[in-house]
Parts: sequence; C-alpha cells; structure tokens
Amino acid sequence: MRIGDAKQSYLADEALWTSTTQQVWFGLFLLALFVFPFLATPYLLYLACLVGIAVISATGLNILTGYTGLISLGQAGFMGVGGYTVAWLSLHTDLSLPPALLAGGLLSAAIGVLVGLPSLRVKGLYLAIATLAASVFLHFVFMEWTPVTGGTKGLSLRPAHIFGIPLHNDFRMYFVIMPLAVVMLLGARNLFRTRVGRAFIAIRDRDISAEVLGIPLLKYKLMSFGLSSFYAGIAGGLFAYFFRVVTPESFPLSMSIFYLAAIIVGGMGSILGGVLGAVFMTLVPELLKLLTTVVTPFYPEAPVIMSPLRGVVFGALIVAFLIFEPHGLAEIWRRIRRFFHLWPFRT
Amino acid sequence: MIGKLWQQGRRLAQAAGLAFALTASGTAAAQSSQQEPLVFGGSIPLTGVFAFAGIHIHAGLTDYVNWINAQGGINGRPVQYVMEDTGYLVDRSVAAYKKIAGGKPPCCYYGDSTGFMKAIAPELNAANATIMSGASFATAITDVQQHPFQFIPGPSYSQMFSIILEYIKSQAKDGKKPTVAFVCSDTEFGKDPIENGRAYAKKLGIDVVEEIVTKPGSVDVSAEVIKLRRKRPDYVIFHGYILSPINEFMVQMRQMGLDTKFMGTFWSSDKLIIEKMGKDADGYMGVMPYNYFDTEDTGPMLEAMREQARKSDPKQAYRPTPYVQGWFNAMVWTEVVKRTLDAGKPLTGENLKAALESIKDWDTGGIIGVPVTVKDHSFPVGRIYRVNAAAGRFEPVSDWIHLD
Amino acid sequence: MDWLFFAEISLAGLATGGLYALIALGFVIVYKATRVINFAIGEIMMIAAYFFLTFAGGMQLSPWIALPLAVLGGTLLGGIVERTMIRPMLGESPISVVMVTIGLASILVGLAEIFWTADPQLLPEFLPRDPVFLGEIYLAPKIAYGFLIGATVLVLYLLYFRFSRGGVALRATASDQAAAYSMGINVRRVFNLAWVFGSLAASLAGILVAAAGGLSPQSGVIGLSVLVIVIVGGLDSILGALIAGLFVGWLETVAGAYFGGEYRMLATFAVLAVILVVRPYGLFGTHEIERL
Amino acid sequence: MDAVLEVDNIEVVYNKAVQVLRGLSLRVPKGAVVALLGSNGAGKSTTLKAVSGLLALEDGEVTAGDIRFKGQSIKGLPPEKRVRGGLFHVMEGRHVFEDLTVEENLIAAGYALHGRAKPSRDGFELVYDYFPRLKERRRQLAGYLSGGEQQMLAIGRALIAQPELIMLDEPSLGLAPLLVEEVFTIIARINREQGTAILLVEQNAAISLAIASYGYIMENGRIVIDGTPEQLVANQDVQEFYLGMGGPEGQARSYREIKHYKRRKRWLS
Amino acid sequence: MHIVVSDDARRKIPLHTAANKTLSAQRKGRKHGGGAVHILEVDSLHLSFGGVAALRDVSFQVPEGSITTVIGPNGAGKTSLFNSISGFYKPQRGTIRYRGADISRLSPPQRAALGLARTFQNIALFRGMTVLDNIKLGAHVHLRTGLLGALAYFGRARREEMAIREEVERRIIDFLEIDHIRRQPVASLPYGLQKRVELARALAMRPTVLMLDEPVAGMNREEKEDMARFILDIKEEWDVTVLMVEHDMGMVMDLSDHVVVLNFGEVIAAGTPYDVQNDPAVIRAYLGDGDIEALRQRLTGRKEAA
Repeated sequence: MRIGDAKQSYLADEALWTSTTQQVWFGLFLLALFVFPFLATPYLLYLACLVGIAVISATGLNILTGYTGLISLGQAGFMGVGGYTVAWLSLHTDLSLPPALLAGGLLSAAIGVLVGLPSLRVKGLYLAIATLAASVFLHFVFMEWTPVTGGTKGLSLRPAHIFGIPLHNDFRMYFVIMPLAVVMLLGARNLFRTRVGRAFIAIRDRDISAEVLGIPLLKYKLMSFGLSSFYAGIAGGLFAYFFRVVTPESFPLSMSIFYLAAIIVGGMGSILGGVLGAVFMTLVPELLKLLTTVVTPFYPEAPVIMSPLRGVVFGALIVAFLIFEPHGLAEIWRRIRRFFHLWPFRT
Repeated sequence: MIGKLWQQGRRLAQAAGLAFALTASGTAAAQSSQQEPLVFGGSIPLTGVFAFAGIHIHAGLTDYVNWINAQGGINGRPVQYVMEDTGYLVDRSVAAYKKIAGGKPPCCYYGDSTGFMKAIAPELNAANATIMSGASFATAITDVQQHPFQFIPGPSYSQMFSIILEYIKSQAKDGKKPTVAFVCSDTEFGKDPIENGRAYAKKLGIDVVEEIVTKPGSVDVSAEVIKLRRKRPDYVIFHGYILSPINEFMVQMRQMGLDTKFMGTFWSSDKLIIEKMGKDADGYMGVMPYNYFDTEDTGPMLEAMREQARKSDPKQAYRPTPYVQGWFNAMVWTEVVKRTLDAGKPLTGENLKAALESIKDWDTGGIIGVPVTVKDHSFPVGRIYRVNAAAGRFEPVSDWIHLD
Repeated sequence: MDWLFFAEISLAGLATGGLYALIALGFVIVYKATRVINFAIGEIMMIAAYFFLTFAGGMQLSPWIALPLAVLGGTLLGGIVERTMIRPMLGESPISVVMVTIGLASILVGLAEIFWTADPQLLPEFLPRDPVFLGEIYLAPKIAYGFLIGATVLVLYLLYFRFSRGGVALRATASDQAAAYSMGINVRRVFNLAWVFGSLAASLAGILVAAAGGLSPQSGVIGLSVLVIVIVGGLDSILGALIAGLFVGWLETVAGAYFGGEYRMLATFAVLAVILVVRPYGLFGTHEIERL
Repeated sequence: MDAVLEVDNIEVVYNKAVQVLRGLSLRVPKGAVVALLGSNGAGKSTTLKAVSGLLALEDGEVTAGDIRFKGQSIKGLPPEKRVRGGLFHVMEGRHVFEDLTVEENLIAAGYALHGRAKPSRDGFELVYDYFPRLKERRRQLAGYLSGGEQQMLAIGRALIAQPELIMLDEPSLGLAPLLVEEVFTIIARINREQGTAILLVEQNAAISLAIASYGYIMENGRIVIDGTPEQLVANQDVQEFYLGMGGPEGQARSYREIKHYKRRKRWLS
Repeated sequence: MHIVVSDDARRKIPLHTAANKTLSAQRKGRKHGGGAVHILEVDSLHLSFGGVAALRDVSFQVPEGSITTVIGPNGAGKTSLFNSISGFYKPQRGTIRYRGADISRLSPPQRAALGLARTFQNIALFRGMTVLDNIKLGAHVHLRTGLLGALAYFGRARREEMAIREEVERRIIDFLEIDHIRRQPVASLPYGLQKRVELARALAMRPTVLMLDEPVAGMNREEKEDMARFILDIKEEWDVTVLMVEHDMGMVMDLSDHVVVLNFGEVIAAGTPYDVQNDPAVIRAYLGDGDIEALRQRLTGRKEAA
C-alpha cells in the first residue's frame, strides 16, 4: 500500500512519475524494451515493431478523437501520405530516415490541417464522414497518380538508413520504431500538461464554452488535426520503411476503423488507453491464432474451422469489453492499480 | 442445407472442445523422425476475402505433403507443412511468415497475395533460405531481379491474357479482325494485365474496343453492360473476379441478343462458376494452366492427387482449382528441393533458385498436359476450356499453349 | 451527345439508387429513433441474404416463401441485437455504441464464414429475367424489379410512419425522447421497434442487392457507401435518405459510365464534400442549436 | 379529502453525487390545484420528474422516501406505466414534437390511454374545444406554432390522456402576459370541468396562487413554507423570497455582513 | 431614508428597506470616489432567433468597480444578454463597448483576452479534467506555450506551467478554499463546489469584468454566504467589476450596487436595489399586481372560497 506522496515543489508535483516507485518501474520498462530484441524470436520482434507503429498511430488518433473529440475515419489516409512520401523520397533522393520521416509527418500534418477545415462547421459523425471522404480522395490519388505513387502497383522502397547505418532488418528497425514510439508517447503525455492539451480537452468537453473562455476553436481544432496527422504520417512512414513497399491497398479503410477501435477499446482520452488499445488490437488476433496452432497437430481440420471463429471471438471481445467497461482497457488498468495501491484494503 | 449446418455446428463444437482440452494439457507431441524434416510453410487466407480459395489451397498443400511423406518424403526426408491463417491481410501474412521462419526455417513457402510477396521480398532476399510461390500470378513477380526467390506456379496474369488472345486470334475467321473488351476490377490484381494485354492484342492485330474497370462491391453493372452493348465486342475478357459480376454481364448481354463470347483468367475459371450459374455458364471460357481435377486426361501425378484427395475426404468427389494449384505449388517445391539435394548442394535460396531455373521440359505427371519450361520464374503455359453446362464441367477447346 | 445512352445510364443509376435508398432507410430509422449509428447494417444485409440462400437454395422453398422468411430472419436478428448489445449501452457515448456495432459486424462476418463458408454465392433466380425496355431504353431486369420491390416497401414504410399510431410513436420518440416518455410511450419498445424496422428494410435490400451483385461474407462492405448517402441526405431524415439514395446511385453510375469505374466513389465523395460545406447537416438533416 | 398524489420525504440524487431534493413532502388532493413555487434551482422541476419517473433519463435517482399515486406506491414503475396510470407531466419548455403535426402530437399522447381506454375522436374534439386555435392548425407542424400555441398543445396532449393529475412545469415560461392569463384561464377551466387535479410549478407566483387552492414554496430541495394562497400572500417571507424585501427581524442577516475568516495554508496534497 | 439616486450616485451604498438592515456605510474596501467610469456599455442591443426576439433594444451600463446585477423572470433574456456580451451570440443590432471601445466585432476569445471572464448558468466545467486543470485552462489566453513547446515540455513551456500553477495555487485555490479537491475530476464534485471551481476558472482568466450567471442558484444558505463573501472579496481585493445574473433576491439586494431588470427582452428598470425593489413595473413582473383576488376572478370567472 502506498501511503502519501508529499511534494516539495510544484515541479515535483507536476512530474509525470510522481513517486520513486513509478520512476523505477518506468526505468525497468525501458530496460525491458531495450533488452527485448536481443531475446525475442523474429516473430515476436516483428510483432513488437507492428505494435510500436500501431501505438504511434493510435496515439495520434487519440489526440484528435479521444482528447479533442473530433472523430476521424481518415487515419489510414494520413498514414498513407506519410508512407508514400517516405517511399518517394527513398526512391528519388538519398535522404536518411530522420529527415524523410519528418517530411512524411509534416506533409501528412499539412493535409490533416486541410481536412480539418470543415471541423468548425460539422461535428460528430458528419465530421467522421468528411474525414472518410478525405480518405477516399487520398486513396484515389494513391491509385491514379501513377508517376508519383506507382499506381496500383505501388512503390518498393530501398532500406532506410540512419547515420549511414542501413536499416534492412526488423532488429534494426526496432531500434528506430520503439524509441520513436516512446518519445512520441512522452510528447503526447507532455502535451496534456500544458495549455495546448488543456485547450484540446476543453474543446472536446464543451467547445462553445471553451471559446468563450478564450480558446480560438478553429486554430486548436486544426492544430489537433495537424498533430494527429503528423503522428499518423510518422507511423505511416515507419510502416513503409518496415514493409519496404507501399500500395494503395496498404492503407485500406479498415485500417482507419482498426485505429478507431483501438482507441475506443483502449480508452479514449487516455494515452495509456491508446497504447493498450493498439497492443490489444494487434496482439489479440495473434493470440487467438495461437490457440488454433496448438490444436492443429491433433485436429488437422482445426485451422479451417476455427479461423472464422476467431473473427467471432474478436468481435465478441470488443462488444463485451464495451458493455462491461465502456471506458476501455485503461479504466480496467486503473482499477487494478488502485486495488494494489490500497491493498490489502478494499475500495 | 440444414443437415450441413448441423454438421458444421457439430464439427465446430468438437473442435472448440478439443481446443480447450489442449490448451489445458499443453503443447503438441513432438514428431519422431530419424531425419530433420523439410518445412513447407504457408501464409494461407482461411478467412477474409480470399478464404474461398484459401481453404482449398490449404487442403491441396496438406494432401500433397501427406502424399509425399507416404512416398518416403523427399530423398528420404519427411516434409512438414506449417501454416498460419492470414485473413488475406498483408501484415498478418508477414507475421505468419516471421512466426514460421522463426521456428524451423522453411525451404519453401506459400504466399497468399501479391502485396505479401512484395512486402516479404527484401526479407526473403536477405534470408537466402527459402523459395516462395503462391496465390499471386502478378506480372511483377516475373521481375527476377526484384524477386529472385519467388516464382509463379503457372503463367502470370499478363501471360494468361496472351494465351487468351492467342486463342482468339486462332479462332478468327475470314481474316476479320476480332474485337475484345477487357473487364477488370479496380484493384492491383484486376489492373495487373491490362497494359500487357493491350500491347499483346496490338501485336496480334486484335482490337481492344473497350476497357472497363469496375469498383469492387458495386451493386450492379448494368451501366457497364449498356456500354458494352454499344461496342458489341466479339469477346469479353474478365479479370480480377471470382464470380460476380461475371454472371450479370453474361446474362444481361445475352438477353440483349449479343453473341459475345466470355472468357476469364485463372481465378475466374473455377467450377464454382458452373455450380453457381447453372446453365447460364454455358459457353464461358477460361484459361487454365493445369488440368481440372475431373479431366479425362491421365497421368501418374493426376492419379496420385485424386487418390490422395479421396483418402483425405471421401465425400468430396471434386476438388476445385485452388486445390490443384496448392498441390502443384508443392510439386514444384519438391522438384526444386530434390534437384538441389540431388546436386548435393545446401538448401539456400540461391541454390533453390538455380534449381528452379534449371526446370526444362518437365513432365508434371499429367497436372499440366505438356512438358513445361520455366521462363522468368513462371510457367507460361495454359489451355482454353469452355463450360459445358449440361455436363457440369469445363472442357478443353484448345491445345496446350506454351508461350515462346 | 448520345441521349439514349445517357437516359439508359441514368435509369440504371436511379434504379440502383432505389436500392441505396432502401438501405439508407434502414440506417436512418435506427439513427432517428435511437441515435445509434449502425455500422453493422451491411452485415445484417449480408446475413439476411444468406438466410434467403438457405431457404430458397438449400431448402428448395419457393423464392416467394423464402423471401419473407429471410426478411423475417434478418428482422429478428436486428431485434435481438438491439436487446442484447445496444440496450446495455444506453447512455454511453455514441462512439462506444458505434464500436459495438463494428464488433457486431466482425461477429456476423465470422458466423457467415462458419455456416455458409467463404465461397462466393449467387442467389437463386427469383426475379423475371427478360430485359425490360422502356421504349428504346434498356433496363436490367434484376435492378428494375429490385427497384420496384424496394420502392413498394419504401412507400409502405412512408405510409406507415405517416399514418399509423406506431409510426407516430416512432417519430415522436425521434423528435423528443423525454417528451415521448411523458406521453406514456414505451420508449424502450420503440427503440427495439426501430431496430426491427431498420433491419427489415436492410434485410430486404440485402437480398435484392445480393441478387444483383452476388454474395460472400465480405458483402457487408456496401454498408459503408450507405454512410455517404445518409450524410448527404441528413442522418435523421427519411426523405433525405430517399433523395440522396437516388441521387448518389445516379451520380455514381453516370460518373462510372463516362469516366470509368475508378471515378464512381470519387464523384460521390466530391458531392459529399460540397454538401458538407454548403449544408453541414445534410440536405434535410436537423441542425441542433447549441446553447450555452 | 383524498389525496391523488402524496410525496413523502423523498430525496433525489443526480449522477450518484449531487443531491437535489432533501426530504421533500407534498400532497395534492383529488381535483385540486396545488402550486409549487420556488426560485430557480430549488428543485421544483426535479420534484415533478421524480413523480413522473423522467428522472432516470437524466441519471437521477430517488434515494429515499416514497411517492404514492392514488394510494399506490409508484416509485419503481417505469415512466410509461405511470403515465398510463393517469399521471401526466407537461414538461418545462413545452417539449412538443416539433416534427409532428398538431394532430399527430395528440395521437402520440393517446399512448397514455394504453390499457385504460381507446383514443377516440371525442378526445380530440375536447382539446379543440378548449383550444380552438389548435383546431385551425391541426395539420401544421408543431414546430411552427408560436410559443403560446405550443404551450396550449402541450396542455392539450395532457387532456387527451384523461389523467387524474396533470403536473404543469412553468406553463407561463416565455409567454406574453396576456397569453399567460389565457393559458391559466384554460387551466382553471380544465380543473373545474374535468375534475383533473393539477400540480403547478411556477415562477409567476401571483397567477399560480390565483388558481391554486394550496401552495408550497420550496428552497434547496425542501418545502420551506406552505399554506393557502391567502396565507402565502400575506406571509412576509414570501415577499422577501420574491423581492428580497426584508423578512421579519433578525431572520436573515445581510450577505454583506458575513465574517471573513481565511485560512492560509499552502501545502500540497 | 429613501434617496433618489442620481446616475452619479449609483455607486453609493445601496440601502436596504428593512430599517435595521441599513448597511454600515463605513464598510471597508469600498474605495472608489470620483466620476463614474462605465467599463461596459451596452447600447440598443437587439437579438432574435428566427423572428423571436430575445433582446429588444437593451441598453445599460456597468460602472467600473461595481457589482451590477441583471434580474428578471425566467426567459427574460438574461442569459442571452450574457451570451451576447461574451460573444457567443451575434446580436443583429446594437453595440457593446468595453472601456469605450466597440467590441461587437471581436471573437469570443478576443473578448476573453480583454478580461471579460464569465461563469455559466448550467455549469460548463470540463468534465474530463481535474479541478486544477480546469482552473489552469482559464489562464489560457495569458499563456504563450506553442505546440512544439508543449510536446517537449522543456524550458519556457515548463517554466510557464510552473508559474501558472503557482499563481493558481496562491491566488485562487487558496482564496476559494478548494485546495482539498484540486486533484479531483470535476464530475465527481458536489454542485456547490463545482460552482466554486467555475468561479476559480473565471478568476484564472485575470478578469477585469467578471460575469457570473446565477452564482448561487441551487445552493443552501451556507454555501450562498460563502459565495457572497467571495464575490465581495473579488470586487474589493481584486479590483474586478462584477456583472451577474441572479435570482436570489436577498443576495441581489445585499450585494448589488446597481440593478438592471429585464422582462421579455426589455430593460424595464435600472437603478439601485432600493429603486428597483419599489418600482411598480418590477413588482408586476414578479408578483403580478398583487391583487390575487381580482386575478382569480378573471381566471376562474367566479369567486372561490379558499
């Protein structure tokens, strides 16, 4: 049981990790992330990279949808912008990963701002569909602007390089993806300690009173769109470098829904929620597959019969989670934590 | 139907029960064998948009591996088939590959989509341990520079178009220039052969009077039919579809009194078309690199395949083309591995590639009716079949056409 | 300009639009009464079409018995879904409820794969096959008769909503939930009813669409194009659903015919973008006035 | 006299956190008009919602006490059952169905008769008899009615339901003075001719006391004064309540004379 | 003691009717002497929604350093007036001047930056934030951190956050005695405390004019007294002009220097509390003409025994 946490200064009080225990845990977590690729199988390493990319993108969407309350179905499109930018740069320039990724993020952010323009007038599902429209436009551009995007065939990338080191395998990509994911998560966490983040939340909770309290709505809505798309663009760029190929079908609409599902299941308006959701959505299908693999040697028909069942179980899990805990995994986590903080007392 | 549902349900319940029992009791028993088994891996779409084929591909691969093991394996080494469901999603396919490659590295691997083949190519090139083929007949795979360790288990989509166009040219009478229309789905898959098809038609002196691209999932195609009605092409070549909207095009255009002939590529030439369309399917033609399961041709391998299929599921008299495709993939792998082992070389990607490229006038035991030669990592061979709806089967209307 | 061509294309488009309108109706009824955005509408359509396949194909029933049975099946499904998945979410944020319907979609696709396999299917023919000619103008029979059936149901719905007591209750609930309670209307039952009616329209549309376009467990994706329609028409407007359905069907088809299939969706979404700028709540949607 | 409604010491909590009613009791005799007065936020509307069961829609809950309608406890009933039992709540802000015509609004109200009677033309004629203006506009959308007409429609819907008790929440809200009198005249007529008991929540004390036979004044979730209109009008507290005219000596000190004590601590919790 | 209050004298201490309740004129802290400066002037404001007028030619002034209260029955247009002043509604006609400058065309955030802070009738706290964050949000217009700074939370951004935290803690949280709840999410707070947090947030806006929409509605006597004390202190110690809408007449009469009465979107009276209290138009608006019996006869058409 944790008893008290008296602070000497506001700085200490506002720190992200307010207790030594938390700091130690976080340190251990970072260490684990660092050690992981040395121990993991290629499969786990691959999944870890996927999770890292998903975490970045989900966090971006969470900034927009979870924190600012603007529902977006355009996440896949924004990721596509990042991915295609990076792919084009890889083919036509010799830029190293950081500037290329940054360019992907910025271009995506610029388009995000453009897409966000209607957000002052339309809200809720109408806005969601407006972003869906944007995503369809982007998809069309990916498909048809063949000289730049390679049309339906897409673009194949050369391996990324950073400081002259080629990043041609998952192991090396991991050391780009994970640190970037951690940094971008911290950035998002920081954001909500400042006026900008507070403005986002205020817009979500009650945009009209936020305006009267001095927050220019359009500016901040666009900022949220831009930032969210920046995250998406970075994730898309990493996605492109990771798979070394981008096609229009790399960024389907179902991907946008995937990320929306991730933040809802994880917990909207919670950084941790975005992370948990991304992990959940990426890993649960794999875990369910594991079950099939275990059975197969004894029951050769298992894959054929059980594979569709996975879709059912996956859907049912989402529904059940939402019915029993509409605030998502983050809320469940919080409850568990409180339980242990107060242990052995009950709340 | 109800009976079938019931049966499905029961099988499901059994499987689920078993699953629980097994997760509780632990992992699978180890297979005992004197020799290190060879691994055939696969990213198989048992769910998702391609599941209809994936299920049969899976059956074909499974049966082939059981058969070859019954034959004593490859040069005495048993074969182990390891697969994962992908839902036809690229990232899942890659995950499956990594998972499988992380165990015993597979020497041969089935990839379920063009997207996957492209995404995995760099990895594959770096690993230099696996040769890969699969469901994709994409023209891009024939680029040996980019895809050194991948091949197509038949003609590429472009080559299929070429074969079809060759056939059309052979049918032309009185020196009249035949006219064709391409109808393709708006996907990478659908658009793959258009460019080459156009060029090849020009070379053969065939007029491409219309190119129609349809959106997947659009409700109806009557607008496209109206367009074709004005062009009155002699032939319509479908590509990028399984079933719909081919039936609509055919029925509607025939109702209008057009005598257009309808043709399709590999994935559009399964017997599914006859089963679902009934007598409307009559006269539809498809290009097929393999013999149909129920062909009148014979050959030792063909017999072996039928025998094995009967053994694994006696209730199914017929096996669809994806089954044959799966079987043929494994056959090529076996051939390639065997040639490498026979040469006393280790099973590296380079050696497997060399073995593949050495295939010349290869007798497939009846699966393909003529000896085949690998060109640009593909088997540019095929034959035109036409639906005889009354007999419920595809019947050959041309000889085997081997390009070049 | 070939006017006959244009007329034929337009008519084909409008007929498709009629089916869109029917789907959109299924969507709007649910939204209007319950404020739930049903992302699973396409999957409900798909399941109903499979029911039809089972009854008419597998069990060899006459299509005209199979059709009502299948529609009934889809309708029941809607009612059950509301009772078991949507009602527990009453009062939760709309987006959570949306997610529940997305989860539902995943469940239904999985069930379809289990029970009907992933094979693509064609429905047994049950509509006349002779081409329909209006003067010179050709109209594909399935689409023409599909449109007729759809339009009949649409008209019945409109009459029901306008003139029956149940219709009044539904509209009253949509207009003001608290007031509906205070009138003695059993609002929870109205919610269920809305799902039932919405699923009925969707089921019928599902069967008609599958008859024209084939069926597979993935057929539900059509539900997404309906989103565009309801946004153009206004989420809570039945009239909007009808007009936008017809319009989008027409536009898509004309754009596809003149520019190629790639432009179908682009044209639709371009119109959508314009509408959102000019009328942010759709052509006929209600704009909620915000108060401080 | 028999009571049609008895509210007994109820407490209401919103969102499981905010307590709005703190032991409120009141009683409406059969066929009587009772006024419930009080300032904004005193809990008048909440009281009505607690009785009609609409509280649940706003995440409110009756946590203690009992509500009896015609001698039966109705605390656990869903709202539609209460309405169908003969208890009709005309909500503040009128809440007409704006997308429905006037007549359809009345049809909707017919649901209140469920299980008691069949809706009939007579009911409609009765409404049109009281509100001839509604008859003229019966095919118009209720959203296009003027404020006064909407209020009439809201009361008209109550008439259709043939209730034993109508609870009216601020019928004068937003109406011009002349219209207010018109509406209240009709309310009085309904009470007289139909014998319907009326529980009236109002800010306009004068006009509600004019038609009421008993009045309650509430503040902070409980009744502070009650009595006949004559008693209330004569009561100085009431005067103070409405105009801040000082009540009896020493009862309340001025807000200006509050002691300023301040704590100065500055540690963080 | 009835004084006719001239415009210039409006600032004088209001007088209570009940004789003994005369407030001691010596009350400390009331420090303005000289000429009346109107910090806010509303001139012929007209606002209507779809043809229904909410405000009709509303004009009044708010003297600097005063507590000015707008009263009126429900639906009289008080909140519409507030919304017009803070810029949420755009009146069709009329001007609003702040320190002499027309602010009618400024956006709400620009007006907030000038020092027009407000609270809301139906508490508009941001439910997803803690008390502390809600209050800090009020300071938004006075902070400079940009997006990049926010992401990095380093250097200036962090210093600024620390400074605002300190200001909020020392000046506001302490003053309003809400230190025990600063970490709590606002949604979990009781009503009275939520009102107080809203006031805190408005104070964080560093207001020159503080607009309070029904600050004590729904509070018990004790809570009202607390709030009254805060309002007085804000005015006197912080030099803030207070403009409020309130229904609690005791509170209005005790605190206000100047009262404006609205009815049906029109100003029907303005002046000292004493003036308006005795204004016949005001009495009619609230209590009718007081002759209940006559009214009863008109309404029921007959005389009834009570």
